[in-house]
Amino acid sequence: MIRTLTIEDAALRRGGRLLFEGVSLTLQAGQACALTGPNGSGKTSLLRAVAGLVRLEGGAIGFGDVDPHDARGGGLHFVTHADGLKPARTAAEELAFWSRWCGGSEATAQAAAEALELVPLLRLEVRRLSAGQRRRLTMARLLAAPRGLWLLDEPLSPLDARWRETFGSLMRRHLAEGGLILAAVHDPLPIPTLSLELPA
Amino acid sequence: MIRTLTIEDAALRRGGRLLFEGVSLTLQAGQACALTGPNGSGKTSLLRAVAGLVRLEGGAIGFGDVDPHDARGGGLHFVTHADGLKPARTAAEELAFWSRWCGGSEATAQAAAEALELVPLLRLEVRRLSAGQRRRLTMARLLAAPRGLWLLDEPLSPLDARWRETFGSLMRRHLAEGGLILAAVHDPLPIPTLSLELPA
Amino acid sequence: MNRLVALLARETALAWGRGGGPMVAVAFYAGVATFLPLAIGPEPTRLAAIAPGAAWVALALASLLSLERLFERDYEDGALDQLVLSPAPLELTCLIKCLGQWMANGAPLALAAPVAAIGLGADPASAPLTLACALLGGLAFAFLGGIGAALSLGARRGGLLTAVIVLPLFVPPIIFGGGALDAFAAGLPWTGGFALLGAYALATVAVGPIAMAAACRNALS
Amino acid sequence: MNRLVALLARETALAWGRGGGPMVAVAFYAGVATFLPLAIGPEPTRLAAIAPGAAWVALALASLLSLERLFERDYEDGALDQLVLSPAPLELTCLIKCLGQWMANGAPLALAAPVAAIGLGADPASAPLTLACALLGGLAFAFLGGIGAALSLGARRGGLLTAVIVLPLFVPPIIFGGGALDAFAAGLPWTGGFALLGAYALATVAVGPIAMAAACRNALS
Amino acid sequence: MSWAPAFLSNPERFMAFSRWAAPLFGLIAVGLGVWGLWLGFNVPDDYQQGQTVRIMFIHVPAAWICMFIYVCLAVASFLSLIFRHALADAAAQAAAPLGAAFTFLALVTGALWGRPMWGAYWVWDARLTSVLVLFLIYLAYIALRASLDDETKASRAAAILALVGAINLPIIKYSVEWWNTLHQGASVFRADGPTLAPVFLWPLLIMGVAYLAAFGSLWLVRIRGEVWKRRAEAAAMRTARG
Ligand code: HEM
Ligand SMILES: Nc1ncnc2c1ncn2[C@@H]1O[C@H](COP(=O)(O)OP(=O)(O)OP(=O)(O)O)[C@@H](O)[C@H]1O
Ligand SMILES: Nc1ncnc2c1ncn2[C@@H]1O[C@H](COP(=O)(O)OP(=O)(O)OP(=O)(O)O)[C@@H](O)[C@H]1O
Ligand SMILES: [Mg+2]
Ligand SMILES: [Mg+2]
Repeated sequence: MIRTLTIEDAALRRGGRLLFEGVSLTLQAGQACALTGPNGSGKTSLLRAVAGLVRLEGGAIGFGDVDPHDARGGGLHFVTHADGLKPARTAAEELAFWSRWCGGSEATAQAAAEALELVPLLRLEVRRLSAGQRRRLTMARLLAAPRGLWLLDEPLSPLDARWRETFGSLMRRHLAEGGLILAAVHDPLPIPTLSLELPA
Repeated sequence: MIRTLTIEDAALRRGGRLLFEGVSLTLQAGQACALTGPNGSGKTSLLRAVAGLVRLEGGAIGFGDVDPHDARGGGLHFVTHADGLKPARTAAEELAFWSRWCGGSEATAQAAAEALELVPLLRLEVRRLSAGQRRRLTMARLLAAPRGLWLLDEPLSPLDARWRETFGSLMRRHLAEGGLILAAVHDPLPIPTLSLELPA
Repeated sequence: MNRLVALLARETALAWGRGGGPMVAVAFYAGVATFLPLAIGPEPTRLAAIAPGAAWVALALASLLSLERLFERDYEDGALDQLVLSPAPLELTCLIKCLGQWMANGAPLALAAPVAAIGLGADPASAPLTLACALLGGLAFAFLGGIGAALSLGARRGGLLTAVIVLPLFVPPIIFGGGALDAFAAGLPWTGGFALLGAYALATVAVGPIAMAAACRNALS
Repeated sequence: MNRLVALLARETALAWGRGGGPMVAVAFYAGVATFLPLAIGPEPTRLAAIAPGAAWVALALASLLSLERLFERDYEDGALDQLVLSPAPLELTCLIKCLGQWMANGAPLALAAPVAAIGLGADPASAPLTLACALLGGLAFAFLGGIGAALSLGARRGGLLTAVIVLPLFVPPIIFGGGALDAFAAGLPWTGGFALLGAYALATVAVGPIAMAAACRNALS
Repeated sequence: MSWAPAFLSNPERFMAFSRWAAPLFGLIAVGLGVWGLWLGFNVPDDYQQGQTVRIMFIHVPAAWICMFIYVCLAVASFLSLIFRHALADAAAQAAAPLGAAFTFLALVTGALWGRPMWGAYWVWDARLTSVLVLFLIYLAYIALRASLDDETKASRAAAILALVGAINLPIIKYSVEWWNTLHQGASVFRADGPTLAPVFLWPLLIMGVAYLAAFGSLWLVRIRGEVWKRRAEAAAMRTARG
């Protein structure tokens, strides 16, 4: 399991423009970091770089003693707007698939659905879910398959006050169990965090 | 132009479940209303009902002396998560099309792009835009084609602090010009609003 | 008016990207024209006899397979909501969508059809009729396909359903067009079948948008 | 292993919903078998001669037109990101995706091919060979189509690119399979063409996933 | 809908009417059917068709009725689409499988007849193909209804399809005139009167009425079943919401 995340002097270029350079961060087990910055500053891109989906222009990303290849292949969760859920499939089908894909079992998927109060929604097609319900469905795989590092992209925005609260306590539990969180946000998270601000 | 919105004793059913009933609201020119409520309470569905995209189970929606058919055919703007932008087309193409579709001209589209600082992004494909940039592109049609009533679904969530501010002032200007705003939100808007809360 | 022109341009561009356009048409018929002799053996008489018919069937099948998603994407990404919220009547919008599809897919395929038929050995004199049939037939296929696509919005097994709905409706134009081509080849009067094809195409263009608009409204509500 | 089985099930279900499945195959071939006689005239000898070849070409076209979007949807909605972030090597994931596509589209089409051919008047004795060719050919088409679909990710005019990349690669299996069927019908030795078809199909299954995975990684980064 | 018969627009009265009408139509169907078949099997052999002419008395009325049912389906669909009338929708839903069944009968008897007459069970001519298309449209109607979860959406989508599919009816009817097909032209319902010999005409007409009554009876029964099912569902929904 990932116990450390280090970003050293990272620089990222997109479409010819240098988004940022010299960004560094060290995150230890039990720590969360709020990644802030104006629109287009590269928050999502940095998360994607940590997930290995885009390549840094300079600098390095390390996961302590975990091999980067293993870290990205099953050591972290990446939750973004583009949730990959198919509108025409039912919530139950999507939850079952993604939790199995992430290494969870039927039982953990069921437990996640219960924790996120998705059970009455499972028979609905994804397209019928409200924005907050859909986000909860995306989040269910965080619980269904435990992984060390959570990369979250604006995780709380479509949730109502109660669910922000609940999700805050889920994040606290994850940290207490030695997890790490790196979350791109515009509003502060309901947990204590380090902070990393990208320049405009 | 729409100068009044009245919702009388509205009830809405989705998939056999009664989401709400007895919801009423009167909105006059220059007023905004924040529509709140927990996830799944029917905020988006109510906005869709006002836009005429779904049918109420009971009650009525009126637009003052504007015929509902005209009001929905060109009297209001409806901005939601599902923005209808095609990832593979460029921002310029999408902006040009949607502003023409809403009745704007090339000049107004250009002005909107400038007001929302989209000009340097126009040559990018929509899929490359950051979440906030994409939301700004969606919003551009609010400015490109002036319409009386704005129906906004969580308009500010992906925007950064500066753009929330800017968008607040755009909303204030719209209200000052006699416009109406009905916005489903989880966080308060940066403008004075009436408020309508849907029960869980 | 302005907005409908814009819509036509957009739909054509999208359909083009979605797998249409002149190059695809050429590639498709080049495929048919190469594959068919390869697959059934190159005896010229055999080929010439079936050439116009084969080109004609290929057109129907190509239309079927590309039309399926005419409304689905717009339905799922919210564009359909925006298209509905407009002074333009939804019927007209649907008409333009199908027309765009036809311009990006049907028309290039139609232009390539006589070439493919002649390449397979059909009588060059039949080229104008093949082209005219393909143009009209493509129009009918586009509008019928649009109806199927709109009706199966939000359904389970949407693709299958579209095929099941659309295939029977494709049969009459196939019969009319095939009959006209066959009659022409045999030196018989062919105007009857051709006129019926034209009438059918016009009927679908007239009725199709109404059905599509009703189906779209129904799916959204 | 577990996750790959889950992926296979999902891909099959999606391809099925996207316009695949046994019913669509039946509908598609019913279309071919109905349209062809209507379009080229119902003389039995003419039909019987082209029946296996027509079924075979129809298979290639159906694969071509349904494969285009194999990766596009997952790419645009973010599912591909999630598929990459997994202990399963991306090559295997791509292989499973193509296999799912083949199971939902290719295999049912292959099963229906001999029926359609016989319905058009082909010699029933050719049914096993038609089926075997269609199964192997479908596999080759699915993996070739997958390569095209992955390569055209993120490119403007994706559909066009797929067709242009993939069509030439479709030619060899068409030749091999058509040759085998033709030789069989003529009572000549057909094993040569069939063996080549099998070898080609295996080669695409072996090489295809590597190319697809590289193309997907490239599109994402 | 003032012009529509009151019993059609009022479920209560429809139920009262159909309670006695359905069995009555059933009796008529059986009675006329037996009579018509008896007459039909005692006609002299046709000079051309011989024995096989007797298939006519099953085939031809089936072919008529399957088109008639489609007209009923289309009218009911129109009423349910425009007036959102639940009973019309139930009627449309009830008619489709019956139409498919009668079309199937026409196809099978026609194919059996075709073997001795034309030397093949099936040829791809316009008349035969357009009847096959009718069959497929019935199936498409049933499939579309079944694959949309939302009841009202399903019924409206299916109604639109039924109306679009009506384009096939004139094609079936005139296919024999527009193409020189193997199938013979109309000889009963002609502008200048029937050209069929009375020995054949009478049993044919009797069988036609028998088929009509059979359809009427089955249709009413199925609509009643549909009404009951919907009432039960509505009741279940009410109790579920408490
Ligand atoms: C599957 C094959 C067949 C189909 C689908 C079919 C279909 C039909 C249809 C739809 C009609 C009604 C025509 C109308 O009302 O205008 C009809 C009538 C008739 N069919 Fe067939 N038919 C088939 C085979 C045959 C065969 C093999 C024969 C015998 C030669 C035959 C003889 C007739 C006759 C005599 C009529 C009555 C025409 C009239 O008096 O109006 N049919 N058939
Ligand atoms: N392929 C590309 N070509 C050109 N520019 C690109 C490309 N991909 C991304 N960009 C640009 O990179 C920038 C960073 O985008 P990113 O999504 O990382 O921002 P963000 O910080 O997440 O913003 P937001 O708060 O709006 O979500 C944006 O300005 C975007 O337009
Ligand atoms: N066709 C349908 N069948 C069943 N349930 C449906 C259907 N459409 C919507 N719903 C349900 O209706 C409810 C209202 O959804 P809506 O999107 O209006 O909520 P919302 O208030 O906007 O929530 P959020 O804050 O999460 O955006 C949800 O519980 C959703 O699951
Ligand atoms: Mg972002
Ligand atoms: Mg909402």
